[in-house]
Amino acid sequence: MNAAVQAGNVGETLVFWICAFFSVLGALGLIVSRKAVHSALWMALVMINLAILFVANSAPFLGMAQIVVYTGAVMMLFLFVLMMVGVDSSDSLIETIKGQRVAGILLGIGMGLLLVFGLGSALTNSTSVGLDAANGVDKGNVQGIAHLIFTDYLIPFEVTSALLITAALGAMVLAHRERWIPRLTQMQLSRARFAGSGHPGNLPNPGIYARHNAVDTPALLPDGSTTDLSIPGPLVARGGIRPVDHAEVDEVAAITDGGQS
Amino acid sequence: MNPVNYVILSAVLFSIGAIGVLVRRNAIIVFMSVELMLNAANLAFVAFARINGILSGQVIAFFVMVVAAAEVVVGLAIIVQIFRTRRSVSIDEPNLLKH
Amino acid sequence: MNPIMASAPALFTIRSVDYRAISPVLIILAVALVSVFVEAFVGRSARRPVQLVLVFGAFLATFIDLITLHATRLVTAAGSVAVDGPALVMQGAIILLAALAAMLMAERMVDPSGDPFAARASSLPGSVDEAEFSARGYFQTEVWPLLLFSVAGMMLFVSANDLLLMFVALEVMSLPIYLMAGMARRRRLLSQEASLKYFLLGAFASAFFLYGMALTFGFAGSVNLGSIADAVSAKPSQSGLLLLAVAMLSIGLLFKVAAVPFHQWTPDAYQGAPTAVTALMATTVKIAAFGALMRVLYVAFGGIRWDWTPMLWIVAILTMVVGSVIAVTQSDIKRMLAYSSVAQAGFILVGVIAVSGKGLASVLFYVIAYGFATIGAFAVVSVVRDASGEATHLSKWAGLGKKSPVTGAVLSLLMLSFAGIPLTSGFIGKFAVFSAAIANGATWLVIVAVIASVVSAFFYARVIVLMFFSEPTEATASVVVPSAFTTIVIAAGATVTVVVGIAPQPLLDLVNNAGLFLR
Amino acid sequence: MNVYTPILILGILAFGFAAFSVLTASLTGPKRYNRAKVDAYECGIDPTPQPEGGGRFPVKYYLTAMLFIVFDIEIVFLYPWAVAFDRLAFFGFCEMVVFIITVLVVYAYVWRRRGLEWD
Repeated sequence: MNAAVQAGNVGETLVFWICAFFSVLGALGLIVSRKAVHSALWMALVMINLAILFVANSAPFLGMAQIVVYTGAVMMLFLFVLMMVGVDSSDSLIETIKGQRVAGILLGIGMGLLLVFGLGSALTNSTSVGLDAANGVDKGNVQGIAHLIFTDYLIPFEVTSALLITAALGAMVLAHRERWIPRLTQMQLSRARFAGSGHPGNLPNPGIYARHNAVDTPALLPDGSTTDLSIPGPLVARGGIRPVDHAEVDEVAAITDGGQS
Repeated sequence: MNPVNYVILSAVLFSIGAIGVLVRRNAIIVFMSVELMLNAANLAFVAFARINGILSGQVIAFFVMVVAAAEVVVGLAIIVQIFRTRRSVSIDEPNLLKH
Repeated sequence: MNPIMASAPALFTIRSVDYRAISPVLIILAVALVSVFVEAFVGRSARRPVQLVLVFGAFLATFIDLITLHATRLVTAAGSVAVDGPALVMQGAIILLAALAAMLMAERMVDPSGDPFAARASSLPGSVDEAEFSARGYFQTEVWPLLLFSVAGMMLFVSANDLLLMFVALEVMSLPIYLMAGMARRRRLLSQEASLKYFLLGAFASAFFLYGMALTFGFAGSVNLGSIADAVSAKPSQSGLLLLAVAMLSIGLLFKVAAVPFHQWTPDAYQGAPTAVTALMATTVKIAAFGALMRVLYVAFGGIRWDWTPMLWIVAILTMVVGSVIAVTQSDIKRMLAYSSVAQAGFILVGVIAVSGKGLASVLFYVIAYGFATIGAFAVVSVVRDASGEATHLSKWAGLGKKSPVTGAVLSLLMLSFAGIPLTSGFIGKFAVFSAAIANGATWLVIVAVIASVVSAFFYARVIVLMFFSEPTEATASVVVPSAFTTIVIAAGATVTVVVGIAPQPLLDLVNNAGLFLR
Repeated sequence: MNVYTPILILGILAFGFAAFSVLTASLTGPKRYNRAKVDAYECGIDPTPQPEGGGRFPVKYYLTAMLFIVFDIEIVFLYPWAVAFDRLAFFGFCEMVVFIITVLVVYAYVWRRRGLEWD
């Protein structure tokens, strides 16, 4: 990029305002959504827009990393957790104090105004150097970043591995339930199946009727009788078995016989 | 296009995130608001890297991403654990931590 | 020769790292890795003894290493690590206190069912799974590598001379503690909530720290503390940006030291976490956080101290007053100790405000004295039990001193030290901090501090009165006889409190010879 | 023309296509709503209610996702290292080896504790 691109760049201005609009919209959506899932989707919107803004700020590598690490991995994890704890989770974990909400909003807006105007006035006269020179030193953005990571920021880089280990340990400790009974082998399982008095093979398929194609109707066996064994357990527990209309069964039998003879 | 605008945008996003933390009660939404604040800080780093013409701002933002991802793993593990416990246990200590 | 090789670009210049100087951290990190390895490959029954040998061996080796390094004063690794007097003193204190906290974590005698941690944190409380694991005598041995990582993070936190490394170290220190706080064996739901709250507010605080770091980078073009100091003295024109940066960074660090109004997590986290972990949070984390706070404020922003000291005045006054006043109303000993630690943070801030070598030395003295007394107090709390576990409600402590005079006497001694009564280490600490502040003209602040310590003496005295001047009832808890582990911790806490109280000179010499922060 | 215009055009195109599809569907499609249409469908019978107070949550998916993130980050570090490998010399190689070994230790832990098994 050259200086002319930097100075009066209509394209960048447009990209900035569009992305700024969407990221602020997403951020507001994140905090006002009633359901956590909607918040997560708004959050993903913010992150994608920020990735575009990173690229627009001569940080292509960071933009990609943002997509890969944040949008790809972190938001996915958030969504996994939301699916697990229930999509419409709204659990109050912080004690409600009267007026806390209003106080929080006022405090946040106050801080925001202080930041925006403080930064605005402090930075009005600042000029932008641009990253062309810095990226040029090592002939490329990624090369320059690699240079810094592996020389100046060597210690933080190696120490982040401690963070990764902690994270994996934490995930295992809190979420993994190691089995304490050895897993049954195929042979043991099949022995157990035939040793008991249960039904060793497959249970009959659900009943098939032209009029009533449903799992809650007992199946019709080849000999013309019906069996309740085809009904799924949860339906039996709920008492959801539909009684067999024997007139229908006879009718079916009559039709079949009539066709044959 | 003045790059200072990016810094202002980051301040706005940071404040919205802070409001989310202060106002919302759902642990997951609070946590996402914190992530928003970290992202806002990253935007500030990237913008300042360009304003100052120093690449290390981008490297710092990169480290922040990595650290934040590790933090997310730990935080969500804690949240999952507490949700599982609450779902399955008849809460015998209903008046938990107060204030 | 290969033409491709011939055109290879110039190599990057490698920054030299003085591995000898940072060897204490490296030892702990290496042993932590070995400890994870042990978790992977050593059989379940052998893990605990192996881990204990590793952990205490690592602490011993590191402490010896620190002693041999005591005269080192240098900045290394591209200016990101400062190995100087204050850092070494704090690292030594962190190692000693972490070793004591590790003893509390290893204690198996006070709880009939095992150590203070859940047999398996991933099992649901009250499930068959959990009962099965407890009955088999299994332990969650992952706490040991977590402890080591956390200690490595603390040691790096106090010697980081670069905001990025400080941020990474902050997370390395905090993440394991968030995890361990939620792993209590008893009252698990309470513990998990403590963990969640500590985590959320800690992450919130680190976001503030990070934004402050971004603004600092915007101001100075670097996050190295020395370069920031240069920029601060070179261009005072952008002071608005700089002030915002200092404020944000301070908020992040003040969260960790539990200063008002950033203290909300303290009582919940202290109460819900396993007492051994609470002891770790109240002592080592506090030392590390004060070390980092002072390094940032003194080294990077010492040039504009007149801008940030007023802010710190307000925070210090609020912290002392709110902490002391709310502590009076508490009915749970762990919550009371939590608010007491808030109030103590206020007293320590008085020393930070002095912004002088004397102030730095007095703060070092105070945090060490306070750390030993606190860990002793939490050890006492862990042995006072009834059928449901630790008896933390104060009503169960009525007459305890008559039932178990030695325990009562030790706790009373520690309480007197917290209150700053002469002949205890707490008195010398308060005296050092207050005189450093007065020498710097903060007389009014010291007057407020003295009033606050009088108020705080009330609730410390209340515990003593409750233990010795009321009759034991049916509900009074009993003192369980612990193993050598907890006994050592209680003895160490009491001994240091008395010895430093009567003969403070060696410790005073140590902190005074530590000198100033390097940059 | 400058570098951002293609991105902008692409964005407008994508947005326009999405808006067009949604609008066309809602304008031209028939609108016949009844109760059965919005109900959850499960083989022609009343839907089975989800377990309320109990039930197990499939934590293993989550564990896999979390471990994925850990190794994802490792890869993200490998990329700049690989790009600048020729200029990092042997020391840079050692740095990365140390990093990978440390992360491998936790991999060994996860593997030995059967965190990777799917049962």
